[in-house]
Amino acid sequence: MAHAETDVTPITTRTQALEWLRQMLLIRRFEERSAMLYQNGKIGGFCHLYSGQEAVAVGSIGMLREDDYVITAYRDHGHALARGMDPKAGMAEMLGKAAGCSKGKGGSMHFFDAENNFLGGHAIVGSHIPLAAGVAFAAKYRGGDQVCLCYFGDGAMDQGALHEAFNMASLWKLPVIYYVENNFMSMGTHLHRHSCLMDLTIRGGTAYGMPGTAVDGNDIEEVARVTKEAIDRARAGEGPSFIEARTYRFRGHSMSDPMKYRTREEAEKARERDPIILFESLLKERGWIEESAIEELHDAIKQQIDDAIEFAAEAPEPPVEDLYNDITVAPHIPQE
Amino acid sequence: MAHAETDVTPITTRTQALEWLRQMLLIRRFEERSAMLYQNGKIGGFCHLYSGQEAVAVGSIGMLREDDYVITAYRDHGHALARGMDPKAGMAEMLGKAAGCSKGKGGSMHFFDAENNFLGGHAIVGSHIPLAAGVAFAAKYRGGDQVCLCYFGDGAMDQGALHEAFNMASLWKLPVIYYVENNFMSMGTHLHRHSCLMDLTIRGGTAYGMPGTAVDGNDIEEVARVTKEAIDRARAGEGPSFIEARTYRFRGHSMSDPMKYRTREEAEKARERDPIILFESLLKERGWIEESAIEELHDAIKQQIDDAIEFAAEAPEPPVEDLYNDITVAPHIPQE
Amino acid sequence: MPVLQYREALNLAMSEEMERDDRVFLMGEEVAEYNGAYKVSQGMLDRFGPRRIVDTPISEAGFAGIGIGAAMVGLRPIIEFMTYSFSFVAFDQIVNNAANMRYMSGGQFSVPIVFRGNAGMAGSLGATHSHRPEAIYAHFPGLTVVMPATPADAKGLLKSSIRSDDPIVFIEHENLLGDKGEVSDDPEFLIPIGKADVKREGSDLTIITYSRSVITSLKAAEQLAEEDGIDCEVIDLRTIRPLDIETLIASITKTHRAVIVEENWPYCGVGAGVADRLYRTIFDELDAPIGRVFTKDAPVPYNKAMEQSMLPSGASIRHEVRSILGI
Amino acid sequence: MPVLQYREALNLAMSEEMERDDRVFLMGEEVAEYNGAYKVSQGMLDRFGPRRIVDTPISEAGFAGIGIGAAMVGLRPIIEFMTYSFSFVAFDQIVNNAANMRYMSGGQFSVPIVFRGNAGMAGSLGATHSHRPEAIYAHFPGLTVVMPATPADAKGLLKSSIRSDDPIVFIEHENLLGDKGEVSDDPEFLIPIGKADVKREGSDLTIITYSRSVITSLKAAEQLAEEDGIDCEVIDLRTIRPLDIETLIASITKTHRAVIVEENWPYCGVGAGVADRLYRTIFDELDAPIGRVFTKDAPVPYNKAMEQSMLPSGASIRHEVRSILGI
Ligand SMILES: Cc1ncc(C[n+]2csc(CCOP(=O)(O)OP(=O)(O)O)c2C)c(N)n1
Ligand SMILES: Cc1ncc(C[n+]2csc(CCOP(=O)(O)OP(=O)(O)O)c2C)c(N)n1
Ligand SMILES: [Mg+2]
Ligand SMILES: [Mg+2]
Repeated sequence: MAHAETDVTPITTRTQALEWLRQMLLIRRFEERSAMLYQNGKIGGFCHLYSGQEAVAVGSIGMLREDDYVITAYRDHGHALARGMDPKAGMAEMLGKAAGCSKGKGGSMHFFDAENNFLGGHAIVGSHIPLAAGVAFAAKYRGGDQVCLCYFGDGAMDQGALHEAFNMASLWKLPVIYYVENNFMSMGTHLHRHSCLMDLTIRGGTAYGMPGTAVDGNDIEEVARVTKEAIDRARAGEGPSFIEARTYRFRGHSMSDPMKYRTREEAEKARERDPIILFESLLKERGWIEESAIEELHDAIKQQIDDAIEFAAEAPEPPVEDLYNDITVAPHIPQE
Repeated sequence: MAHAETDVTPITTRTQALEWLRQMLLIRRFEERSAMLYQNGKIGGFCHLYSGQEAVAVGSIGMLREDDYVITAYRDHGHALARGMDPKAGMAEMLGKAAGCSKGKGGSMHFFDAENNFLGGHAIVGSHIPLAAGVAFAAKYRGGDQVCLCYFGDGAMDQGALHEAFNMASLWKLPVIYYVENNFMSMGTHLHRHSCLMDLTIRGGTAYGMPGTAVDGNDIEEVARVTKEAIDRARAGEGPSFIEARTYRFRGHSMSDPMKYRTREEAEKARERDPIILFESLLKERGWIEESAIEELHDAIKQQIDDAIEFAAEAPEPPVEDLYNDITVAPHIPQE
Repeated sequence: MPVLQYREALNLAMSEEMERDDRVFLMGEEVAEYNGAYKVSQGMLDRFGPRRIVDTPISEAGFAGIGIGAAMVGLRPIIEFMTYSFSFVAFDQIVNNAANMRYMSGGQFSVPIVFRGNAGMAGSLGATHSHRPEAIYAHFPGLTVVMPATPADAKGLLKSSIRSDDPIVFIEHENLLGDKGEVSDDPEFLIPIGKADVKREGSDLTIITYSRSVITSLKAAEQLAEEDGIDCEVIDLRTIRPLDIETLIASITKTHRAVIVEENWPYCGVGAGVADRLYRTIFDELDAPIGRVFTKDAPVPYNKAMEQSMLPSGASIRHEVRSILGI
Repeated sequence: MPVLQYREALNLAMSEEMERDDRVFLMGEEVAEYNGAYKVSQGMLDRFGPRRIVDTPISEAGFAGIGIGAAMVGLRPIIEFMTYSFSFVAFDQIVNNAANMRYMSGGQFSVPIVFRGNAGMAGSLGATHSHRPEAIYAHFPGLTVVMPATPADAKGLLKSSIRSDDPIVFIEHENLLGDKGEVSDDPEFLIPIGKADVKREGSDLTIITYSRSVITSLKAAEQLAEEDGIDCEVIDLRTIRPLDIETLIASITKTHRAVIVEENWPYCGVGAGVADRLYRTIFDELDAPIGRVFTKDAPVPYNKAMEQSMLPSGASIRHEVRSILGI
């Protein structure tokens, strides 16, 4: 490509783009099947699906190095898979099996994957936001240039923990990138009923002297582009950034949400901006993939998830005695 | 006065101005004598003096109606006295007596005065900020036009409770006025070491879509003027305001603070802007008071505080059995 | 008497008290337009409007504090925690501002507030979402802790809590919300705070319990009666603080043996608190140590079987009763 | 051996461990430039610099969480709460993120962190500033709760806590900070977590206690010996969770009588937790109910005499010991 075209150079290579498409499809399929397993009573507890928001996790985590860190809230399947978690381990966790990514102790809301520097999966709204600052603090303390990417929803903007962490992250110029995935809903409460301002870049950026950038969260390459800027800034020691990715969740808040607050029209219209379809179109336009290859990809992923489910279904339950393991590094002495 | 001079019309009448001077002197004297009593071991616990900041409480509370509400942090003597608390009740509280404003149960950090709608005296940093929103919520709920004035320090800007309360106060347009008394120190930590931004109106105003105004906290009439704007706005149902009063505390954080973080020069220079001296000069310039009358005022206040101390010293200790009283409205059944 | 679900009984209690007293309002996450995350406030927005049924942001410390402030100046808020596990981010507000306000102000400002919501191990919710906070709140003088086990108690106790002039920590159980039972529709049907209830009379041993464990204990008692001829008295504490120790003493003076059944962790929990007080009061009446059935001392796992293994069960209760009886 | 203040012993423990291990750092309000609100970190900023001695804003939930995050990726933070009363705004971080992280991650992420600071009723600080949180934190599996009573224990236990791979709630007492005692200057002087210490041997009755109450109990024991000829054994728990029940059993098997002395509130507190476990373990060894001396069940008032009247005292300990001995 000639240098005159620099401004339209895609942020990604073809290889990476195809990998991103694969990841988005993997996440989508993983969750569609999870929904079915939930309805059949195979998955318990709370289960929050990421469908519709895949471009945010994939496009941003895609810009990280292996030694960087990722942490997120309870809507965590997407981030875990984008970070390289084996879907078998994820699916086994959903079924509460010993082979699960958290040995069956965490469940859907608490995916962890130390090998991929994926630090969970956190279910108390806002409570992991200080942890992310701590991870970034550690990176800086050790003198490295790793960064930490931290995700949360628009509802978490209203938790005090965010406020405290943001102030310190900015004050100490910690290499953390805070990502609000603004799907405009905190459970059944629309942004305009829970947030004093509609522009979250003011609440998360301006308010703390951090750069605050809004991005179309369904446009994976835009997500990647703004993330890269923030990562570069963090690695250069210039401190944290705040990114507001505007997006839409296709499903209910959790599996038990009847979504009475939405019209069918709204939901259908949102599907037109499905980030996967948008990206498939773009890649086809750009000549990076053909329709037939897309179909092959879909099939391969179907197979991969089928395999994951089979693996998970057949995996053994953890022994009940495992209850007392993994509490502390020192032997746990039950206080009974 | 001719209408052409409107823009220099003082915010206050002569009578009110003299009352404000009296209040500032009362607070100053109350605390100077408290410091001595503390050093003599008559006052215990933590004791935080307000000296240097008097213009903030007096100039702002001075704009309230009787049925409005005031709530503050542990540095509370000034606000209580400005709101009309009898210094006898205040001094008796300092000495832990039954005649104290909190029956000797609260102490310096927990002054209360229900008759004057003075809602405390709160010692956990930031924790009363949601209470203020609640008081305003109640006013609005009942359909009245009372407002609540809430004070806290620059250090409290960093507590999560503030963030949560500010968002809801703005979202629900509650009639509350949030006053940060920015003395640039959170105990021994200067603002630039604890706050990500030096301009607190961004952190407290812009960040929550509230008007944010900075004011010279040592200029009592300026304090009154910006407070009046905020009160009018709140009474009109237009919601909360944030005011940053920039000021200086003359004494240490509490009685046990050796103030090693300050040079003598800095402290002396600050004394030149003593809000009491500034106001005395202004009133003299304006011809509202003469030097001799000022001296008489000082003497009268000296006497009033002497009386308060005598009252407090002679007042009886609460009976030890009072330990179990005032816990709940229903009879307290000790779970022993 | 009408048969209602536990959640409907709670709804009825709030609705009746709101009809009666305009100072009462309900505030919390998803209580209004969503009709409650657990449908406890179903229909209340339609009935009482958005002035009195108030949806909040996810700001527990903030809206707990707003409730306390409103209570200080005369309103009577009901603050719903979606679950009590989320009350931990509002902990300071509850144990300091609600619990101490009246005391620190020398009696000038009381805090007539009800914090309510469900708690307990509802099934595969994991360690952060399965807390049982009753012992923690009961530790603090200034708080009253109420935990109903049946629809009728839910109604009568919630009404008394709303009418109380003091801060109440009212803890429901997620797994009881759908339970049905007869509930009086008398708007003056009140159950006094601080009174335990003998849910089953018996002469051999006293089972002391509360909340969901009442149901498990009653079943175990029936089975013990049928299979072993053991006649247990089952006492539902209903209020954790203040403890109705008189009712316990009366029962143990008759049975001389007791087992405490709870969903709480064992160490420094409610069971320990109650046992300690009983030993100090009626040591000589006891023919054996007080038996204990509790949730095992581990965080709560996601895996269903593992979680189930922690909980008091019919089998573990029967086992403990037999062992305290030396059978 | 050098004679050090309790606060100096804490300082020495931290300083030695920081010399030994670059992953250890200290973070909290006023720990650096102010040299500590209670001068525990005196001189540490000069010695270790601002990278490792870190002043924070008043954001306990925030910096507790920062510590936990840093610990998850390999650092070993010491997080100072100016006093533990302020830990209540960080409650969720401690009882959820610190306590459950290793469990929820199936053992992948441990949290080698020490939370430390003083607690207790330090004198006229009022209800919000006089909390004793030990029972509350000890309730949670996943946390370890350590409370030293002497300078030597302060050093040895803090060093062990810093070297521990698990989250430790290390609670000092404000009124002990100035106490002096011999303290080993051996940088390998460690006191194991989970081991109680017999601070005075005796044969008539076992006093079980911890933190400041150890000092009060030892004095009472001397007076009981001199005046009444009663020979009390005094056991300092040192670790509240896990409880060293073996040491208690050994003692009570000898004395057959026990009194627990604590600054905690009585209901669902440490005393109740310990008593309950003892009854269930060695009911038949006990010749009398376990006596209890505790802080009275009321919020802590400002008035000095009233506050003093709540606390365990020499007189109240001696009274309880005599009464348990039936004298
Ligand atoms: C402190 C706390 N309060 C309440 C909840 C219950 N809850 C879980 S998710 C949620 C909504 C969060 O919305 P948002 O942050 O926008 O994230 P999204 O679900 O849209 O991804 C609520 C209220 C919780 N988990 N933690
Ligand atoms: C939650 C909490 N953390 C710490 C403290 C201890 N503390 C009391 S006042 C104070 C400094 C507050 O500074 P600022 O808010 O600026 O108010 P100022 O003292 O200047 O009036 C600190 C750290 C506390 N009381 N509460
Ligand atoms: Mg959302
Ligand atoms: Mg300040």
